[in-house]
Amino acid sequence: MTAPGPRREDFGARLSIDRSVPGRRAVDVPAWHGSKTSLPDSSLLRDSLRLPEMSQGELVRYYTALSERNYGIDSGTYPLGSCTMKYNPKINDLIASQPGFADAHPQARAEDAQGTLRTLLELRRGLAEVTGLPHVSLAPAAGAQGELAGVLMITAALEERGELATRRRILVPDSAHGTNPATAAMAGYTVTHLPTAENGSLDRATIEQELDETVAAVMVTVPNTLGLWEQGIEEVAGLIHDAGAYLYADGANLNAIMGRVRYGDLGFDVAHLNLHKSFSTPHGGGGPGAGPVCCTEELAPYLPTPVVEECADGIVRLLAPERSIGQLQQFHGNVGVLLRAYAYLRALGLDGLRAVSGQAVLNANYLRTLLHGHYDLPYDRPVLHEVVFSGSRQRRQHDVRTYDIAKRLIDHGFHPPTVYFPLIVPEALMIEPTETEPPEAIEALADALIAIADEAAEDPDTLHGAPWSAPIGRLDETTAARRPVLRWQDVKVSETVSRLSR
Amino acid sequence: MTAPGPRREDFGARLSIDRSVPGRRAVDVPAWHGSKTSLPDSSLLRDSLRLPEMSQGELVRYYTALSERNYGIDSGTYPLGSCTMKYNPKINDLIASQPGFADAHPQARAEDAQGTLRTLLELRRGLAEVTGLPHVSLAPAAGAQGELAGVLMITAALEERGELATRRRILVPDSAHGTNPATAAMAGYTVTHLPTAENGSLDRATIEQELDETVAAVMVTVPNTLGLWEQGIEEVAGLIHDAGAYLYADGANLNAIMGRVRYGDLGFDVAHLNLHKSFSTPHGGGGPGAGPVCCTEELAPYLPTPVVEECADGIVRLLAPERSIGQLQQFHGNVGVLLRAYAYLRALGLDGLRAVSGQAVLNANYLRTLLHGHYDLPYDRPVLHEVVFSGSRQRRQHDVRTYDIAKRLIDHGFHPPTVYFPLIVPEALMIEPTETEPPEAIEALADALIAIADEAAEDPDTLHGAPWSAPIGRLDETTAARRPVLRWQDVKVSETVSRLSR
Amino acid sequence: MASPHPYIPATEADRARMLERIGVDDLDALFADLPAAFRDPAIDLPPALTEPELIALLADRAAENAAPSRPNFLGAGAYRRSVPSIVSHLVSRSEFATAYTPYQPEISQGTLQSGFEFQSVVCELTGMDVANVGLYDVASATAEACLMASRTTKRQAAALLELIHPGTAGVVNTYARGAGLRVDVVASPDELSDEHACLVVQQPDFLGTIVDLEPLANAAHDVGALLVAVADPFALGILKAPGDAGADIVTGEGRDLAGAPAFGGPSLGLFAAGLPYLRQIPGRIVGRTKELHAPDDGEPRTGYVLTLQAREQFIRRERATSNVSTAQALIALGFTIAVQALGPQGLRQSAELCYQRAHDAARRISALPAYDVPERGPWFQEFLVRGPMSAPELSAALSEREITGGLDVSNRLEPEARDALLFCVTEATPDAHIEALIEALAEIGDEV
Amino acid sequence: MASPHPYIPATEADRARMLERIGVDDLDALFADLPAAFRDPAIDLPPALTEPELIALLADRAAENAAPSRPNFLGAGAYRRSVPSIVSHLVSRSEFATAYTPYQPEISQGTLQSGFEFQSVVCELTGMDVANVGLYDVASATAEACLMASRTTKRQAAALLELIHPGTAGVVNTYARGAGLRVDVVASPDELSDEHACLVVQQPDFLGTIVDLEPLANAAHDVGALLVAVADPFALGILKAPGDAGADIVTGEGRDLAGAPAFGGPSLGLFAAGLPYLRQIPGRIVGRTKELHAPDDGEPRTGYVLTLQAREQFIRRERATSNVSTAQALIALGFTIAVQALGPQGLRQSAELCYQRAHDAARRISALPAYDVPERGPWFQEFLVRGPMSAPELSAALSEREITGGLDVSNRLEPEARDALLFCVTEATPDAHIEALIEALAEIGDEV
Ligand SMILES: Cc1ncc(COP(=O)(O)O)c(C=O)c1O
Ligand SMILES: Cc1ncc(COP(=O)(O)O)c(C=O)c1O
Repeated sequence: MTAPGPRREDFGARLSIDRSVPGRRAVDVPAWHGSKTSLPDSSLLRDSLRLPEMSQGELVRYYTALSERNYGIDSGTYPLGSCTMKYNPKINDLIASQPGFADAHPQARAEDAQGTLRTLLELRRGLAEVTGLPHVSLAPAAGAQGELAGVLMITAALEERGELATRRRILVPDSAHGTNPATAAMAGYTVTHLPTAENGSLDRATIEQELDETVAAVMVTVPNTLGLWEQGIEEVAGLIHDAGAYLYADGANLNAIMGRVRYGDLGFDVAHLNLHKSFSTPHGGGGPGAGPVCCTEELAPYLPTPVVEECADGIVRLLAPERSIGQLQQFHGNVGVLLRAYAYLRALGLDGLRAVSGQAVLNANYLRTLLHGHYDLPYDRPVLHEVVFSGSRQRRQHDVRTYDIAKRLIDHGFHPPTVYFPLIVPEALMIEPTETEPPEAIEALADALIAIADEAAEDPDTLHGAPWSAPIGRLDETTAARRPVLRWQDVKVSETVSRLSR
Repeated sequence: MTAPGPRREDFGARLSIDRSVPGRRAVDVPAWHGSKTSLPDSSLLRDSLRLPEMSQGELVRYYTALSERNYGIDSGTYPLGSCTMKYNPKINDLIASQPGFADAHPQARAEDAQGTLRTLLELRRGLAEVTGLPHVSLAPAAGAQGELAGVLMITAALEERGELATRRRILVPDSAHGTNPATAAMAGYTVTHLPTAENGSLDRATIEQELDETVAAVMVTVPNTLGLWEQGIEEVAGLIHDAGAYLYADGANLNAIMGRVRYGDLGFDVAHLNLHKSFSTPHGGGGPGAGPVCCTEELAPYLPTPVVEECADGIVRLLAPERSIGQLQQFHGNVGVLLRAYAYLRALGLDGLRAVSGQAVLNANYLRTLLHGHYDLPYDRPVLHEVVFSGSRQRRQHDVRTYDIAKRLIDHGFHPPTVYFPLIVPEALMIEPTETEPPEAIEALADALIAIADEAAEDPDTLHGAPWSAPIGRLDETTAARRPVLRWQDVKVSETVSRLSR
Repeated sequence: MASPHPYIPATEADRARMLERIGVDDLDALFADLPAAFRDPAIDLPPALTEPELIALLADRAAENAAPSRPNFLGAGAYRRSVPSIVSHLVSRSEFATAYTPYQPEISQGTLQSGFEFQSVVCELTGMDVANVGLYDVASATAEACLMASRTTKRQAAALLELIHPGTAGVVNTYARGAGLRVDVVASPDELSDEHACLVVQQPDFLGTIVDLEPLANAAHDVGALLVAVADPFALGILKAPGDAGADIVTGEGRDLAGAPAFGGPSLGLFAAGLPYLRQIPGRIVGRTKELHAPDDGEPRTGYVLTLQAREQFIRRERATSNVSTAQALIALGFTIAVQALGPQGLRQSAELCYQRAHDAARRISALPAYDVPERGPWFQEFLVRGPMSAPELSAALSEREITGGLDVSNRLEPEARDALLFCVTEATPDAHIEALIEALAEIGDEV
Repeated sequence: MASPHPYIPATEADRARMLERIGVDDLDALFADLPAAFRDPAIDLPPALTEPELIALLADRAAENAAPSRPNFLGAGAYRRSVPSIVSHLVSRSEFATAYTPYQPEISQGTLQSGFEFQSVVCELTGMDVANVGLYDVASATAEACLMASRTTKRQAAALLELIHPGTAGVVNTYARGAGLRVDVVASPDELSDEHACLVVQQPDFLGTIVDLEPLANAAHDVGALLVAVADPFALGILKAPGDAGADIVTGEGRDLAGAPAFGGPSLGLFAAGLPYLRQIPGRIVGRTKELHAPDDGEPRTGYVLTLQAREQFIRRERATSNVSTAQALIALGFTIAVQALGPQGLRQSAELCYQRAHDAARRISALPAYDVPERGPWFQEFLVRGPMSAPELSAALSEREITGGLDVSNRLEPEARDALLFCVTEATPDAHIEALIEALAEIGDEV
């Protein structure tokens, strides 16, 4: 039995500004009873400001309703490959929001911030242990900024060696995350793409061929974005060093190998980590994150400022390495995220970190096994933290795209995996369950994907139209890009335009 | 276009215990490294304990999902009559959860709890001002306990007067909340019901007739549960006092008259307030609340313990009134709720309180006007904080009950009003918008109720089957009561039974 | 009315429009029924504060309490617990916090299903058949238990075994007075007679001692009375479930497992009983049921409702089992989550840790030259300490050293309590606080 | 692997079952690809802590920072603000906090619609046409602005007007180095040439002075350069929108309006620009659109998506406008809610209150015998103080009195800064702190 409810509200059409009523307000500002200073010349002042006017209760309802139109890790399985969507322990948030930490001023004297600084120092030491790279700057605000730091450190080293003018190329595998080539370009390098071999690792021959005195660095993601170990990377490291170049580790996938193998031991010169991924700080709908950069003794002088150090007087201070590439943030990085990562590290210890990587890998392989045969598996071998399937068969046989499969998964109550990445896998479905999903959830996800594969054959239109049960139906992304409406003002303008053009 | 999603999960069938996997856990307990004391004799110890075993992430998801199956004030309009569901300012929660307040131990010396005690003292003073009753105990945990306190104070006073043996009756209007007669009974009195006159106030003649030397007290709700002023209550007070009885105010509806008229001035001897209603502390899904009891000089010696007082040495202390009826709580009441109420009082001041009562009344009358003619209005006059319609017409003409109307309102996105109360209104729809609903919300609620009235005529089955869009369909309350399943254990038992009986 | 307050949406313009629609000239017209003689009295309230002012004021106030970091060894009914961090996060979700009693089950499954979880957890802990969704606090729950025992046994007296918390005894007395119940405080079950509806015993007792409930249950049952056990739900992590020892009704205080002591409240009264008493239980009860109609896509699904409401005041009015209406639902939710987060192992380990730490601290204190820890039998987390001076003097000496010592119980009759303070150490008492205490006691001892 | 950690659900039994299904003997088999020589190295980490231990450790750590209640007059890029209380409540809702970049718009409308709100708010405040959903912080946003100016003007130098925050200048330098951009610090717009892609100016400037942007915009435009204004969004509550003064790009720091200073981060870089630069903007942008298919019950509804993604690294790779991916979405949400809670009146009043309180404090300090408050023009919330001793000495003297004075700027070249501390007073600086400061300064003055 179903009967029609009243028409569903077009919630997205009513923004705060559409709910605004002149004169309403959500908070009061204290009055000033002291003697008054006249304001600066009116030419320096604004006349008007358009912002919504709502009562406190209305505003709370609006954002509560918006939150209910969002899916987070606490809503269910969120197996975005490469993003490591794992459970975010609430204790981390509570710790970071303690007034002693939260109210610390970034310009405070070191003596007045020893609690924060000592915690950062211990995080730094922990990350050095875990990566096998002894020097660390916690400054980068996210992975991409960590990459930029690492590449600029290589620049600085090359400059010192007098080879900067000649070494203008960075080699990047074709499976790399987009930030890698983008970073190389931002740092002024030309990007050479390295093909992936059939086993899912780098093609050794091409590397050997490309490695010459024009190469500044090779950026490798370990494990790579196929969820696979980069075979022979320790030997490749030797080749790279022999050629006078540096080896950079994109450590966004550290979670697969934490406690089991270390970038430093393998011959990497520099690496960044994604604490919001491997170390479980909340992703926040797109940040804040933190992307510490870790390096060898050789590159340490170039680390971004600041580096946290214990000084001879026992005080922990923020210092600038002697030939630092400079600052990346106005202050000292996303400290609140770093505190959370520290809490995570301390909650786990070494055994815990190994349990994390072990279970993450076990979960990915379990999923790989359960889905085996239902979707194409371009690199059909045991994986590490994630597994990349391809929807090619569904595309070819039933005109169902990976896009459709992803949308249909929403109807099954799951957040879809990463799609169309890595670029080398056609119709890619990149699935990373993480260690915090129970086996039951992995089984349910596999069941849903298998049911969808069946549906692709039997009833492809259901997939083409999906999702059916989300707060909103499939959205028109093309028009969004073609006729951009990017703010309230535009809404009014475009509504006026469309009214006039009727 | 709609297509079937996968079958909706039977979420309610999977309790924590059904999700339990032996060995999982959500928190770790520190190990004890000190010297061990042997445990008491095993005859004093338990062998086993059945509780769910879940990882932290699973438990968080389970309760997050449960929260999403709940509707609160932050979800939308929640016009439960008599319950005063108004916006709960978040600042109140933040204040009460400050460690200085939250960590205070109830057995602390007064000197070590002056922050809490001074705040309670000021709340006490504020409530005395607002009610015009100079003495207050903040101890009662909710309205009903405040009532019990008030009635027991009357008992104590009568005892002192030597009239307890004879004055065994309490008069309670037939429109009263169920707690009033239940309280009178708990306090050992016989309840005599007073009829409501046609104008919605007490029938003066009956009162005069009933008032004799067997009457201990009259409990009156002001304004009453019809949302109406109790006409001539100040004169009735005189009659009651002349007859040697006491006049009790159920102040659960104080929000209608705050800052405008006071129980003490009208001749009431004792009143309780519902801070979780009038003073906007969150209702918490059914508490905690706070129900302070306020009284005249005469009844002050009997107030429940403790009463907060400033002593000659400037220290604020919790004291026992000399002939107190005793304690109501192991400690000092729901202090956290009292702190919230204080924050609310201070955020408003007198002007704010008057704005609250003014807007609450305006909103109720606005709704009354908008719905006029669409539903029967047994007491058709301006109302105070709430308005009580009747679904009698719908019942008679279309076989649609108020129950159906309420359920259908859920499909329109509203929490239904209170139904079937007060008992004197057949098919009652008791609606209290409160001052925190914007006019737009009241209009939308009226529109929905009007649409439902139309639907009752045109398509009653849609109402009979409602709600259609809630997380779950209409529930079988009869079977729940007839074959009670009240805990996990029962689920197993009843499932076994039903399996065996197949 | 001035321009709107942030808590009130309607503006002057809104109000004008609404008044016009209603057809009255001004707001006063809507208050016309209020007696003119008493309208708009002078009311003396401090002026309204903006949010920043309010925060500042109440931060100052909070700072006037003893600092939360100050070592504190008070127990006696309120215990510092290691509450799992997820509790505050989940309980503050506004769907839970800003709802009311689940009168409309279809949009209140969150409150209802958690209520069912709560009842189940309380039954498991106490070893009883049925539980309600909670009452105000342990004391009022115990008072309700006495009333219920009186209703079911039709007897007009309740016996309290001596070592019950004075606050609990106080509330029993208050409620009993209304119900016309006599309350006898008894030193031993031998004093029970067939006038007694119940024997109330606290586990552990007020001085911290673990009680063997079984003989007490037998003694009560021998005279046809019920055994009401007032049990610490945390201690039940290791102690025998009172139901298994023969209790008929079990009450308890759930506040500390759900959050901070908060100067005693919000509290949470646990109430569980044997199946025979089901229809006599006070307060709300959640039951499991199904949808009336199967949805399109299958069988009727499972849901939860308030049930057995014929016991309650809003239906039964003066014949209700209790007048209770609003109770402590949100605290019950916190309690449920905390207990489930700890789980069966965690609750046991945590209670054991509490036991070990308290005993260790007691041992260290008794090893100090001038101190004595008199024992009264096996105990859980509270112990008596006698020092080299009177109890109030010792308390004051500790206070001078910024330590809040145990509760002064020196005026009690129990011989062991004479001159003693009742100290409490739990799993959550910081090590540093214990060190500070031992040092301070030693110092004080030296100085005498 | 031992028994599971609370963060990891799978038990030993689960693992055995899974391994069997996968068809391997043990977990090691799945790690077989890892080079044996480097497997399982010694790693020195402190042992795992349980939750209560972790809480205790980090509470102790937090207490090693200066007490939050200590008077503090630091500003210089991080300001104590009266953040509306609803912000922390809403931002901590886990649907927001535990989501990621909204790749799947149908179940991410919360993040997306709030992103659209954020862009709108930033445009209104800055007076610009378009904004992204935020970058890391003001400094990196300003660096990106320089790169963008360079891309659009095809020029290889950026000019920074002297009084820019040193942290911002530092980051511009770091980014410029990679991009091969020259950075010139200029004392006046007269030093601009047609080599400059942009002139970067901070509003208010590093020493707190309000800048007249219009002549600077004209000067920049005269040489074909863009004006990049680095504006404090809170000060924009009263100051002219940089867009209205001719700025082409506006950046700013949003952290303080969203929450606590948190030792500088998480921060929030605001980034807005004129419409001509739309396709050059770095970072994510949210756009409004409709459902592709109309639902049964009417017209296609409105939704939000990430748009103009052809600018971004994950599509355009080495030709992207920036490498930024994860940014600061949750802080942007807090910022949006805070600004909308204040509303147009509240933001203005709050900025005015800040202005008045700062000026009042400055006046009182300058009235002290031994003190001087040199002014450099109209200013907002920061002012220079010269005392009866050197700046470091004054700072130390205040520190001794448990007061954190202004930032030592005595080594700067501006004559007014010589020997001075840069004090900050905002709407949220407690009155009592200001009193304490005045008293301490007076005392210090007397003692000299
Ligand atoms: C493999 C890889 N590298 C780099 C990044 C960039 O990290 P961030 O988003 O923190 O900048 C990501 C994630 O976005 C990633 O998955
Ligand atoms: C009029 C009236 N009186 C008394 C009460 C009882 O208050 P409480 O639920 O706080 O016990 C209520 C509400 O439940 C009420 O509406």
